[in-house]
Amino acid sequence: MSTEMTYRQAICQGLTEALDEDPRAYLMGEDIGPYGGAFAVTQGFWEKYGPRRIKDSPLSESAFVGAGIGSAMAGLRPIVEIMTINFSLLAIDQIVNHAAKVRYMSGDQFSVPMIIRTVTGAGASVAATHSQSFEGWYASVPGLYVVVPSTPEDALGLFRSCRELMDPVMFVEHILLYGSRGQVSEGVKIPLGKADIKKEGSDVTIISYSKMVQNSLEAAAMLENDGINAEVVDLRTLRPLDVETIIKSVKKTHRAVVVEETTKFGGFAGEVVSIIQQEAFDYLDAPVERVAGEEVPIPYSMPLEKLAIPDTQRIVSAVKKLI
Amino acid sequence: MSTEMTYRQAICQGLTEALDEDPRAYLMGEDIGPYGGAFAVTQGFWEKYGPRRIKDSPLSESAFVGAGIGSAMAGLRPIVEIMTINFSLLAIDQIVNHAAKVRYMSGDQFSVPMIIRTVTGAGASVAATHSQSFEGWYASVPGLYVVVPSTPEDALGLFRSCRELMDPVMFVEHILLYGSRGQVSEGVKIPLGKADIKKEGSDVTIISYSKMVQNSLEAAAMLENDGINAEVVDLRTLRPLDVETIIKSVKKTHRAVVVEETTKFGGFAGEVVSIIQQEAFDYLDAPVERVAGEEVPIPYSMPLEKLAIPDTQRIVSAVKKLI
Amino acid sequence: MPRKTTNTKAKVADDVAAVAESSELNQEQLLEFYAQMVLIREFEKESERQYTRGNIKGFLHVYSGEEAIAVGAINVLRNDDVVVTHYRDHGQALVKGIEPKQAMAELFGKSTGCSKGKGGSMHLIDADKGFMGGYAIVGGQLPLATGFALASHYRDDDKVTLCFLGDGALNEGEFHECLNLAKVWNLPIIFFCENNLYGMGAPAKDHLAAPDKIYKMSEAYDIPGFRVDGNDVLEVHDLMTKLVKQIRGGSGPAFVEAQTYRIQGHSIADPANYRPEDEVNEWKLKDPIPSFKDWLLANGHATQDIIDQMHQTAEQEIIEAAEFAEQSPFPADEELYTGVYAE
Amino acid sequence: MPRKTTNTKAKVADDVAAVAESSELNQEQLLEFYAQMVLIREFEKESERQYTRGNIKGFLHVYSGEEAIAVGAINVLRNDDVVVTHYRDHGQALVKGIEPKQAMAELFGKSTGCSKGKGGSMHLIDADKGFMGGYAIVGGQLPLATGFALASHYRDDDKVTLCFLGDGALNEGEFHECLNLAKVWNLPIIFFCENNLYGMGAPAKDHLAAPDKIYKMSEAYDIPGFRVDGNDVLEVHDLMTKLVKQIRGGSGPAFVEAQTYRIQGHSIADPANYRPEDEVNEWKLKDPIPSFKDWLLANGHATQDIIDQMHQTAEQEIIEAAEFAEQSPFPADEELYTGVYAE
Ligand SMILES: Cc1ncc(C[n+]2csc(CCOP(=O)(O)OP(=O)(O)O)c2C)c(N)n1
Ligand SMILES: Cc1ncc(C[n+]2csc(CCOP(=O)(O)OP(=O)(O)O)c2C)c(N)n1
Ligand SMILES: [Mg+2]
Ligand SMILES: [Mg+2]
Repeated sequence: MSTEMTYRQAICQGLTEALDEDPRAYLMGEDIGPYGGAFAVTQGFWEKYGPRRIKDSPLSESAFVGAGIGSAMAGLRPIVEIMTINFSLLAIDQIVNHAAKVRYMSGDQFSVPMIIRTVTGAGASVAATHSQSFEGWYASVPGLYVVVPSTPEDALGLFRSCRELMDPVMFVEHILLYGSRGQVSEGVKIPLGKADIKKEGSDVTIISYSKMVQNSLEAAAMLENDGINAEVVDLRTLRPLDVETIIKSVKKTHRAVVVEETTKFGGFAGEVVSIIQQEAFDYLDAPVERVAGEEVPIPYSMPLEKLAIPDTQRIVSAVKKLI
Repeated sequence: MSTEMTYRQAICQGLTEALDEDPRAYLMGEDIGPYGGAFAVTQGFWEKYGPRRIKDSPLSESAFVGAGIGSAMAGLRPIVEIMTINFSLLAIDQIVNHAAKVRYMSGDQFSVPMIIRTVTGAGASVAATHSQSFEGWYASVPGLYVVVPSTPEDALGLFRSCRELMDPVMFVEHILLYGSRGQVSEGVKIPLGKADIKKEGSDVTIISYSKMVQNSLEAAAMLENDGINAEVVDLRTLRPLDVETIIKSVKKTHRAVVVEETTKFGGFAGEVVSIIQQEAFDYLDAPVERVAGEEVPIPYSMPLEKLAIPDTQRIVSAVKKLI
Repeated sequence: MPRKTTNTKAKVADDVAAVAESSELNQEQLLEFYAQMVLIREFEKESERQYTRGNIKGFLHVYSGEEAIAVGAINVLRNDDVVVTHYRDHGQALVKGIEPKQAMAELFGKSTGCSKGKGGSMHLIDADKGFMGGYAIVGGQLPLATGFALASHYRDDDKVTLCFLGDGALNEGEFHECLNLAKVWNLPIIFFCENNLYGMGAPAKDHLAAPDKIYKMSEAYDIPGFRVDGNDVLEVHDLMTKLVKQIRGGSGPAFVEAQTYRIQGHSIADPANYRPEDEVNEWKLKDPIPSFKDWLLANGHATQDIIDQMHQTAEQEIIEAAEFAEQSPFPADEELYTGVYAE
Repeated sequence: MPRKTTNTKAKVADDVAAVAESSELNQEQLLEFYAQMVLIREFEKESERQYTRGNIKGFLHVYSGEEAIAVGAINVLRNDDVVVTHYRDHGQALVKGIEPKQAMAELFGKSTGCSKGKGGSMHLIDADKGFMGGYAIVGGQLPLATGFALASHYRDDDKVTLCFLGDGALNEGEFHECLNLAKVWNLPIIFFCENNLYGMGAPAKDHLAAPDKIYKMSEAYDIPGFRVDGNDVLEVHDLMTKLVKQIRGGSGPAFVEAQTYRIQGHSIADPANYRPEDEVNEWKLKDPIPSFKDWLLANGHATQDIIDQMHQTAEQEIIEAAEFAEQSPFPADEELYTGVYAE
């Protein structure tokens, strides 16, 4: 049994389940109350659950994210929304220095069972400060989980698993995916650390996550016309990373392209490349390619913005270069 | 002509020159005044230059770093000290969203000729929140420069170049290097983006920066005893990265180990590995190895901390694995 | 008075002669203020139209209803004084001297925009005019503004920095840090809170511990705080005249709260149905433009003809601005890579 | 009174009988307070010795001179009430119930430390005792503490959260954000500023806009603010008794400033020669331990014998703590990898 729904609806359902099933769960964030959420994910929640469960927070990212952490240490199950990952920089100290470390620093006395939902991505014409993708930074922090779903099914399935974790999760949604639709299987639950082969193939492995999975699938379809059979791996979680699935695929295809939306230099794709060349060195017929953003802040002007971020055509070209 | 001095003295000299030569230059930071700086770099400055040039700032990282940026936009030449890179997380929004982007967002109307000095590194028994190395994050941000000197000569030579830049620099000093000594050539000035071959060799390239260069050199000396001739490349700046020197060396040695102090997963070393396997794919006799920190917050307890961060022996072992 | 909107002077002189009683402003200035307010409103109406037509992308936050603040406050400044503000920046940009053409072209993302199309609506900037920018991270402009003031203090150049922020921004830590810093270093800066009662959908009264005494928040830093009717251009102007003079004289920072109202939603995408109808209606009556018009007429500073003329002039200027924006080219592809670092 | 230091009760009873006049405390409690203050001082003296001997690494920030605050404030709390604090946390940890042995072992980085040696001096934690930790990022503990209070409010469990911060931390944005949040949500929390006049080498008077009225900073959030003599354990206790009762009753947050003085430098590495000698001498006279002793003697609550005994007991306990720490093993190598995530 499955139902079609949007990415937004899938997340909304995950949140609803959390609130309905767990009295310790509450939501906190800016404009998640009467406004219904900047991306309308929590529309109607305020009316349904009221201010105790839906904490509409002042513009104080450091304070409310940190308060979420403290309340998790005290045994609650906060689901905190940072309106976009750009603004998470104002709370990153709390996330990195407290959420991620307090279990360890306390000698395992505290758990931080908190989900931080936030929104990543460019392409919405909202200029440099509002178009960034910091999930790669969070993925480098021991103590955190980083989840980056690309479909409604993955979003709900992963969210359900996140609720069972006793450690903090960065649950990173993509600004351009909310309206995308897909089938969601009843009762779906997807463990963290399991990548998904979104399309099987034999000639090359395209590895990506979040919105870039869509582009990768489009690229694979275009490549099909040229007789190139690409496998598309959706990482789904950056930390933990499913090294096994990546390596298995590359050992089969002997070629890999890693696709990432943010700027290339110093990005997360470098980690994936490093692991591939380490674990599948003898299987590689060509260097692992990276397709990623240009080394610029994201410009507002639409034609320029389009040039700044990777698109389907660039993935196609990168694959063709390899083969 | 050269003089022996410590890393601390070299930086102190760079600062003194800036203040003496450029009336627009001023220092700002926590406890850089009467206290003389947390690492005693600005000892005596307050007495010599007074409060106009030495702005001893309240504990307000976001405000004073942002104020530094604004004053640079207005034409001054701020040299701002963030006591350690750990605390830079409280100012990272200002650095990433304003210092790095305002030139671009304004259509090239503003320059931000600012040097942010800060201190990275573990190994000082100051526990998880005070032992991090975020320079790799900054290196991924277009609009910034990231400088990571390993010797007194490099520190002074690079600092002098930084003063000529019209864009923001993260000048990242290492907590354990302040007392290290070295010869400093008179008038030394080192351009950004030029790596330094700290030791020539033919069998393997060890690539690192900051304190890990010391360990790499020690490792090279130990390897010498086993008849392995390692070349040690000191990156000196992470952004821009001197790809040419790295690739030239690897094409010569056919093997590379990248050494980084922070945790491996998602670290900057991944970028270096990616570039090497891209640019020197056909020259590599083995996968590029990474030696980096364990995937844990840094523990306080000394014996554990030692295990958490890379040391000379681990570099030696990594090289031997390759050969 | 950095910007001259129209040549209202000549037109008015014959009809009305008296100088404004309630302020030091002469008639020419009063009419100039009105013209500026109308120009802003027309600019915003046009930008909403152009957004609907798809010529403006991303976020669009209009200033309609808040015009009296920009006009009353910024006209007190010298050309070389500094304004730093948030993303709701169109009105302030126009008053500080950015031409409607360049502002509109920026909203269109065109190469002729004041920021070459790279910044967009939230990042109007013209350094030569002392309009040092709109910034889109809430509260993020405060440290920058503090830095401009610090530079003035360092150079002893007698410039004043005027930093706008919203009621929502009051809750960010930077507000606290910057007011303290500005006082500790005695910087020449005015922090000016445009309290339009909402930050996005969040009523200030629910998110501020003491919403009724915002202007007193500065007491914690020993900074004098003032409250003013943000829909009364003359009241804003009077207060600012006094403050700018003091600050230029070295008095150190000041804080102002001006109550006003966002006529539209937070951004054009926001229907703002979280606001009680009564409240919206009540504030409609306080719209600063008709109020000021009535005052001008009642006090004999203008005739209906003059008013009508000013509206026409503004409409015309905005139509031209939109045409200019429309006809301007997008940035060339190479522009993607320029301006990341100094050449 | 979470911690019982010694069995002073028996020993004292015969000698002195009266109950303290100036407070609701009985004699047993008064002597207990004194014993705790002495215990903290001895702990700090020992930790300095051990630092010099190389058994303690990294940063060591001692609490000497500030004992009256921890003892006066924390003894008001219930066992299940919450304390959250900064890195200068030894004194508070001991009063909230962490045993000197476990605290000292933590300073030594031993596996028997309260945080298994992984946190060190700046991160003493014992969740069972309601001592939710010292945190080393200045100001960073405030959001966490706000979260503990939020949890109590959410559950309606009537716990009170006591959050300590230094005068330096007042300048961080979190101070502002958290006070506002605590008030807006009416949380059961006391923000307690230990104003020891310096943040590292920085005099509060140079870094705060209004250093003479710190306790009034909370007015901006409509939170009542109080000032108390931080070297007078009974004054601290009196105020806290009143506040904790109110807050447990649902009054919402409070703010306290207690003036005190760091007898030593910021950390053991700091000779603190930026402080005027006069000032240091003046504060030596206000040392809370001799002052309280004199008061106890003068008011007949103790005899010199009892006092001496208490000092001896404390010394002995600390010697044992140091021995325990010294003899405890370092964490096993595998411990490096445990506790990063839940098992
Ligand atoms: C740090 C940060 N958090 C959240 C946002 C999203 N956001 C943009 S504007 C806004 C409301 C700000 O309200 P206010 O300061 O009152 O200004 P107004 O829009 O009313 O002029 C919010 C929440 C942001 N841009 N930056
Ligand atoms: C965010 C941050 N900035 C700087 C530091 C370095 N630092 C540690 S303690 C301290 C002084 C804090 O002073 P105060 O809050 O008055 O506490 P006290 O040490 O006097 O008890 C500083 C600057 C830090 N740990 N965290
Ligand atoms: Mg507002
Ligand atoms: Mg202090």
